[in-house]
Amino acid sequence: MHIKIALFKKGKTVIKEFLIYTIFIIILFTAVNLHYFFSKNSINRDSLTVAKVTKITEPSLSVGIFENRFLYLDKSFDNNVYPDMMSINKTGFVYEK
Amino acid sequence: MNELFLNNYVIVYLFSETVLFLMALYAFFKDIVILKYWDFESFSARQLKLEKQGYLLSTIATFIFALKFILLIYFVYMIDSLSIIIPGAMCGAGVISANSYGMPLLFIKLTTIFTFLLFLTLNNLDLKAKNYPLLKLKSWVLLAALLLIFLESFFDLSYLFNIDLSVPVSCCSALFGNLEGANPLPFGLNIKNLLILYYTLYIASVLAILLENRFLTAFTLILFAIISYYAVVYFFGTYIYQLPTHKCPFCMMQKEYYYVGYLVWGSLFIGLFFGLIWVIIGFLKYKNKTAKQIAIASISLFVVLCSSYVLFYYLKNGVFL
Amino acid sequence: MKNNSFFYFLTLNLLKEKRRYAGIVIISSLLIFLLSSVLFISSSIKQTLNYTLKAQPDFIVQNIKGGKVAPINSNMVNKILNIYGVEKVTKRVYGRYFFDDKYSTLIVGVDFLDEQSNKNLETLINSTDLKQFLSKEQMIIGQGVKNYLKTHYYNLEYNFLTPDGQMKNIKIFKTLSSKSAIISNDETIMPLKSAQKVLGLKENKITDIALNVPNDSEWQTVKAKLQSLNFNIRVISKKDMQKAYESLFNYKGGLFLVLFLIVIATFSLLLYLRYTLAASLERKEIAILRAVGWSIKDVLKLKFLENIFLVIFAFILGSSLAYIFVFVLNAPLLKNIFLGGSNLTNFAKFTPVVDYGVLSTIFIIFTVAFLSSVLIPVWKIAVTEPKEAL
Amino acid sequence: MVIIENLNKFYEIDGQKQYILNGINLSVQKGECVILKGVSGSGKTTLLSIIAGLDKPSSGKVIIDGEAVSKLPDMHLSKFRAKKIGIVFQNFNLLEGVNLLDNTMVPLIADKIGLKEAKDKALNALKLANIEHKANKIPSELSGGEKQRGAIARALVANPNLILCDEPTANLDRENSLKFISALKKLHSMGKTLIIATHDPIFEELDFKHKVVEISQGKIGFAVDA
Repeated sequence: MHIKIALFKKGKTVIKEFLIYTIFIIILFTAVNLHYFFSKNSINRDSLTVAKVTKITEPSLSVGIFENRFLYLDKSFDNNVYPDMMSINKTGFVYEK
Repeated sequence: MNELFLNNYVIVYLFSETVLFLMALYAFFKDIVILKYWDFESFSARQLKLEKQGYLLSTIATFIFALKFILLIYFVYMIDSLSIIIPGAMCGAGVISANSYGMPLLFIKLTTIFTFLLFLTLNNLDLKAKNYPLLKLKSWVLLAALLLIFLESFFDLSYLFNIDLSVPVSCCSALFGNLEGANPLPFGLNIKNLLILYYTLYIASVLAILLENRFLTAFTLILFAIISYYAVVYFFGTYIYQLPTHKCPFCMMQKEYYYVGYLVWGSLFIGLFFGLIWVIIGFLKYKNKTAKQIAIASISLFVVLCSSYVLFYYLKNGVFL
Repeated sequence: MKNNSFFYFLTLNLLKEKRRYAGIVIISSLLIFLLSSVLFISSSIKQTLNYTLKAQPDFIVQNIKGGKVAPINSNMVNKILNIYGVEKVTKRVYGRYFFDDKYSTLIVGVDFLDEQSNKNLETLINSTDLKQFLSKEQMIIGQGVKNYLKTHYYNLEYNFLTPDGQMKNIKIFKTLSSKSAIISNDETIMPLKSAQKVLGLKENKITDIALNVPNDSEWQTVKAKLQSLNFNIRVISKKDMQKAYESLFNYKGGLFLVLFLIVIATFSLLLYLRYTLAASLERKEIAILRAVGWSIKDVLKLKFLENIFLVIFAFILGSSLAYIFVFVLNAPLLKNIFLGGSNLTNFAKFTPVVDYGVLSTIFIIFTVAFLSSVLIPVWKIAVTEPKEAL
Repeated sequence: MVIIENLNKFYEIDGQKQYILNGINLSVQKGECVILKGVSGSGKTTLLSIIAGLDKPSSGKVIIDGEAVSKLPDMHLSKFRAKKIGIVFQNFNLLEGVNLLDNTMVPLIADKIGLKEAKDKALNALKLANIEHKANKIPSELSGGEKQRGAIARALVANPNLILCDEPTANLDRENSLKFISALKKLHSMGKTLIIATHDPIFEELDFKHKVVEISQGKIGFAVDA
């Protein structure tokens, strides 16, 4: 039923099916790590260059309602229960109308 | 209730702590039943049930211990990451001192982990013997550990609920920096004497363990841990940061210093814990070579790690800070 | 490995019950996939914003009228320059231009005569093209803007309608890479003068003023001095922004996490029930193991390791797939939760960020839920009386 | 080898003690072959399971090789069972979906043994039970007699001195029963102590038994030295 194959060392055996799953996971994991290793920061650098030119770093949100992009500065106290929380009608908490 | 409770780390931390609290509560009642009704000589159905429940308790204890250990690291990481939200804080030192619950909480966490480790060691010895000789003792230790969990949960909530995001906290330079005229070191030591004491205590602890003198080991190890705290904060830390004015036990856990703080404090506490466990089980007439070896290896790693920062700084720059 | 017969038996056991575990692994990885995707996106955006904060001026000075930002006189620049310790004072002109009542672009005016901007511009477009760019009135647009203009057949230029009713024709010079779209998707970069015209600002009016203070310890003093320049001045510091970004995305991540906790609680309950049910099926098998000499501890170890295997397998599978979904496929569907979907289509590419904090968060939440819900059923099955084998 | 002293097993139902075993005293020497006879429900299976440490007595003592097994904590009892006692069950009790070789290995695994060594030992045990040619078959592909031999191999794998059989021939035809008996003979010649609980008359013809113990209503009716 289960075929055992020798792995690496003599006398050490692993069930083939298990080996397949393990190798699959290892390949997936390695691929992700390689992608991460080669692509990290390349995207960031582009953003940084643009930000250096414009001197504006806010995220480019596709927000429906027009709002001043410095939303977070409106220190509004319109939520009496939780005055410390950002008010939900202004933060882009829900972007659509 | 504030913005803190929408932070990912805080949510996950509280969730995990709640689950562990519930498990501890369950284990607590089971443990009391065992303490009350345990009778090894009996053949009754209840006794058989209790013997089985002993395994449940040790499973829960192992589970809680493993998670508490991970959660301690997570907690420190969380505290560090909260420093962005909390005004005035530059690192975990500021956040932990945001209110008076912080430091005791950290201390309780360490004690809890130690107590669980002690329970697991006793449990292991107990199961190896043929007549459960340590059952009462280990059950009491477990009871203490579970009570510590309840205490910790209380402090957890008190701590997090009492952080006021509108009040700035002090940063580490204000907490640990040289105060005008006041000497922060204990027993009126200066840095030179502190270092002499540090190395002397290290050698004394290792010798005491090797000579199997348990009273001396306990005494020197505890003293060594206290002195080490000051030595790291006020001397070795400055070499890790390469800045004579930067005195902080928390910043070294940040990415800029390659998270070395976890290794520094981790090796110290692991050494201390295993040393003390060796002492305690020694009084119960058990020998545990592994605990002894871990204790020596761990505090040696700690000392070598700290000293090497100083050494490498000297080799690189030719001067001391 | 001295213990590898145990490991062998463990894998044998896992594969034997493959069907039973497959469902658990699939649901687990799906949950992990969802949670990791969301947290990966939020941490990636946060990281990008924090990274670009390097380019953010230390302070921004704005003129407030009726609680809203109003244009500020450009002669304020000279006043600010008089403050000691202040450096790189720059005029900023920006504002929203609405193509229609729904779609808008952020117009940013850049002073190309300024040496600093010029140098950065060189890296943005090739230096050989720079002269050509400056020779005419031209603009650089973001991916989202390009996409919108293209659907309206504006491939080479666009006629802006200024507030005083005039047409302003500007040629499109270049499109910004979608790699920078997190911040540049709806941006249009043009010369300062053109921007002033499009936004309807007079020549001596600008939107706000940015400045740097190299010495951190001067920040408080400089801030106070800026405040005292005029009563209706608002000063925003870099730190305020950092905090705002932090909480903006924490908020969403946190909210999602709370919802997720409810899901995971349900999952735990199902898992508990399933394992309790499985325990009755497995009784015979465990009783055999116990009868041939396995102790309770051995069975506990076997069952726990089985579950730890499942958790690790599901975790790696779920989080790797989430990584591919977010950073290779750019998170279709899910992206809009964070970036919004009602303005220009966002072409943002997420910077791959694997944050240990995020990973351990996912791992802890999942492991705690999973293992704690199977703990008691597993114990119950491990203490099966061996006499049941008879 | 096995000494049973005043062994009782009862359940309390409504305050009344229902005895399953009542005051059993028995001693078995090393190398002996003992047949526990009795009708179903006479308590012989319970006695066997108490000797094997699968069940706990309500009072009394079972001493095997100088060790009082009935009061041992689980960890020790299990280890003891793995090393010193081999059990052959009535319904064979092989793990489903696991091939015979792996099934035979099971008692060794808990003892932290290398895989190669475990497989070698299992193969040896299968040879001893004349079933090594079916080592890669799973139980559902085997006949009753083959399963029985697999069960013997598993009982032998850790080389125990005491082999307990619970109604070993109940699920076998006459031909296979005879084969089983010849296997028992082989074990007996190897010097193993055998205790067999059965009500199969085929064991009457056994030529190497030392003792026949009849159990009825939880008591030893009579014991005959053969």
